[in-house]
This record gives sequence, structure tokens and C-alpha cells, in this order.
Amino acid sequence: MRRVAEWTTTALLVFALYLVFSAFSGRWGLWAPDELLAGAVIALLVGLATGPLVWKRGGWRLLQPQRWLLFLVYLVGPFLYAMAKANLDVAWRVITGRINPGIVRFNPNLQTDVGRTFLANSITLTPGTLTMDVDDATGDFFVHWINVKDASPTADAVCGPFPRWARRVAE
Amino acid sequence: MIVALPFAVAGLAMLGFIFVCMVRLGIGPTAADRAVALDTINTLVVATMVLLGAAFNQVVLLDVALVYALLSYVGTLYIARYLERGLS
Amino acid sequence: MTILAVLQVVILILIVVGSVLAVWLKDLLASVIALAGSSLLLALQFYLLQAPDVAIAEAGVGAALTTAIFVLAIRKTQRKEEE
Amino acid sequence: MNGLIYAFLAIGAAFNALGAVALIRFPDVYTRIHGATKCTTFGSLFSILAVAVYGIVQGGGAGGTMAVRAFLALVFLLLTNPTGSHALARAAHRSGIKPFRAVVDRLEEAGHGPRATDHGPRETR
Repeated sequence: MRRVAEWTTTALLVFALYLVFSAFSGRWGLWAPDELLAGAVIALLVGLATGPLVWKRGGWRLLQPQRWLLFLVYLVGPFLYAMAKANLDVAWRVITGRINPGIVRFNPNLQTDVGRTFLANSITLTPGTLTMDVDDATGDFFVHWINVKDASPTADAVCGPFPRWARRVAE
Repeated sequence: MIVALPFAVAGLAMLGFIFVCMVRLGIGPTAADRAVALDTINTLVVATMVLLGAAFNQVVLLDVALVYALLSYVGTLYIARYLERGLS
Repeated sequence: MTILAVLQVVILILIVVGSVLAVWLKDLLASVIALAGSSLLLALQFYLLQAPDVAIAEAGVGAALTTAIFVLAIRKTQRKEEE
Repeated sequence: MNGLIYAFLAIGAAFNALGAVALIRFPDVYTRIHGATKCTTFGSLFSILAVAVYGIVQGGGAGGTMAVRAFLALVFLLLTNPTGSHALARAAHRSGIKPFRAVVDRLEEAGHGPRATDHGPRETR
């Protein structure tokens, strides 16, 4: 039963990706009929081959649509703002050459792999931080901070609201 | 032929930045510096490909950029794996 | 001189710079990295000559496969080139 | 709409230039990764958005396809760039490069990183 669920969800996701790839291919509609047929066959094969691999470590909760909506809101809202701020910050540091680097450690209290990946990728692209390593057992993040204000900071001091977003979207 | 000139000019600018990264690739003291330069060149080449695809106004050319964005990062990961083993 | 010619000349110059670096560097890992950059730009040149299929093949072979094989070879032998 | 495209192209070129300059100017590997990853991702984002706007303005099948492909390239860049920089930063630290004038180095104190719980693709050694 679990196998079947893994196969079908993976095949459906691959089919959706195929639809995005081949959009605007039809002459009348958005998609041509033979493209749809080819996509269905390919999606079925890929789903059968890689289904158990994709869902090996859980993550079924990511299929909830409100999480995807929240993710889009996150992308165009706080993430883009933080990214713009990060770039202006780096610009200032490139021009003045004023840095005060160090590697700090903090624990954002995230449990799942998806949440940790989400947070790590987010804070690499946002102000002054670069994830270097994650301790799998305890969930500690090792972060290269370009302007160290505090040698052993809290999660909020380093990356602001991002752990809360990661928990909301991915856990 | 080139249809949209501004995109081609932006692509030319990207090539100039690739040259700057090439300097770091040449002088970088450690292998990690050079790998960072290669990673930056990867991103810039993907951006150049997308820009030139718009400049030529051909959709087929954008597919190359897609393939490149996914493939170029395998090389970076491989070099990183090698460095991580600590075989100086 | 059209802008297309300028683009091609600049890319060719960059390819030559990358290849010279690949030959000149003594650290073989650095040499492999320079070669990867050079093949990246070669793919860009193919792209500019309106050959997307060749560019995709060059992307797969040049960026991923060649780097992996050379790094494996360096791991089995030694990294520094001897004088 | 042309003004929007020009503005996006200018912003993209400016931030990409900043990334290249950061690569030259910063003193050690980690700060270089900072500058290079952030600035080139942001610059490429704007360059690709310019292309997407161009495709949408053009309209029709070809323009729509161009916009979709440009957005997909953007998604792939946003996924792969930070991942590659994590891998490089961790590899640089494990191959023994010290951060330049670091105030603290907690990763060094933790015994060169949590090597025992190493995740990621395992290779046969």
C-alpha cells in the first residue's frame, strides 16, 4: 500500500513538472495531445523507478497545498527583501573592506531534513551568513558570519525570522 | 541573428565579469579559491546563456541554459568531495 | 564589426586564457578546474554558433564527466606535478 | 515595459559585477564564497527576470515558452547555488583552510566538524 502511494505521488509530481516544461507546445490548447501521452508514459516510468527513493525519509507533510502557498508568500515577501538587503550589505563591505568574520554555532530547533535544508539554503542567500555544516544528531548549525557581534548567539540574532518560516513551511 | 540588442550588450558585460573571475582562477592561492571562481563562472555562464537566448529570440537556446544550470554543479560538488577527503 | 563578432572574439580569448592556465598551473587539481572553466566557455561558443545540441553534449561531457574522471585519476595518483 | 527591462538588465549587471569584484577583493575563501554566491545569484535573478518580462511582453506561444523556461532556470539556480557553496565551504574547512582573522571558530572547536555523522552521498573508500 505504501509502495503504491509512493509510486503514484512521484509519478504525479513528475507529470506536473513535465507539464510545466512543455507548456505552450500545442497549436490550439496549452499542450499537444501526443506530448501529454509521452509525458504520462515517462512520468509512470520515472515514478516506478524512483518512488521509494524520493519518500525514503518521510516528508509526506510537504504535499499539503497550504504549505506551497506559504512558500510562495515567503519567496516574494521576506526572502526577496532579505536578499536585497544582503546584497546591499555585501556591496558596502566590498567597497569599504570592513569585515569581522567568524564561525558561530547555534541551534534553531528544526527536526526534519527538509526544514534544515530550507533554513540552510535561505540563510546562505541572506545577510552576512553562510552555512558551513549541520550536525545531524543535534541539529546544530555552524555558520560563517561576516560580522560577528556575539561569539555564541541565539538563532534569532543570526538569522531573524527564518527559523520560524522554516518551521511553518517545511515541518 | 541578434534581434534584441540590449540583451546582447548585457551578455557582453557578463563576459567581462567572467574574465575577472578567470583572474581569481589563475592567482587563487588554494584550490578552494579556484573552485569558488569556477562556481561563479558557472552561474555567470548560465545567466549569459539565458540573456543571449533572448537576444537571438530562440526558445531552443534557453533549454541549453536549463541543462547547464543542473549539470555544471556536479563538477563543483565533485571537486568539493575530493577536497573534503583531506588528500592535500 | 557586429556585436556578435565581438562576443565571439571575447569568448575565444577567454577560452585561450583558460587553456593556458590549465597548461601552466603546477597543481593538477587547479589545472582540472581551469580546464572545466575552459570547456564551459567552449560550450558558450557552440551556443553562440547556433548549435544547441552540441552545446548540451559539451555541457554534459565537459562540465560533469571530464572533471569527475580527472579528479578520480588525481586521487589515484598524485596531485602536485613534479619539476 | 521597455524601461522595466532596461532597469532589470542594469540591476543584474551591477550585482554580477559586484560578485566578480568581491571575488577579487575579499581576503579569504569563506568571504569570497559570501560575495560570489549572494551577488551572482541576485544579479542572475534580475537578468533572468528581464528575459521573462521580455517573453511575456512578446506574448504568444514562443514568448510564453521563453518566460516559463527562464523561470525554470531561475528555480534551478536558486536551488543549486547555495548547495554548491555549502559543499565548497565545508570542503575548504575540512581541507584545513583557516578563516581570515576569525573572531571565533566554533567548527574548529567542535573537532573539525561533525565528521562522525557525515551525511550526503557515501563513496566506497
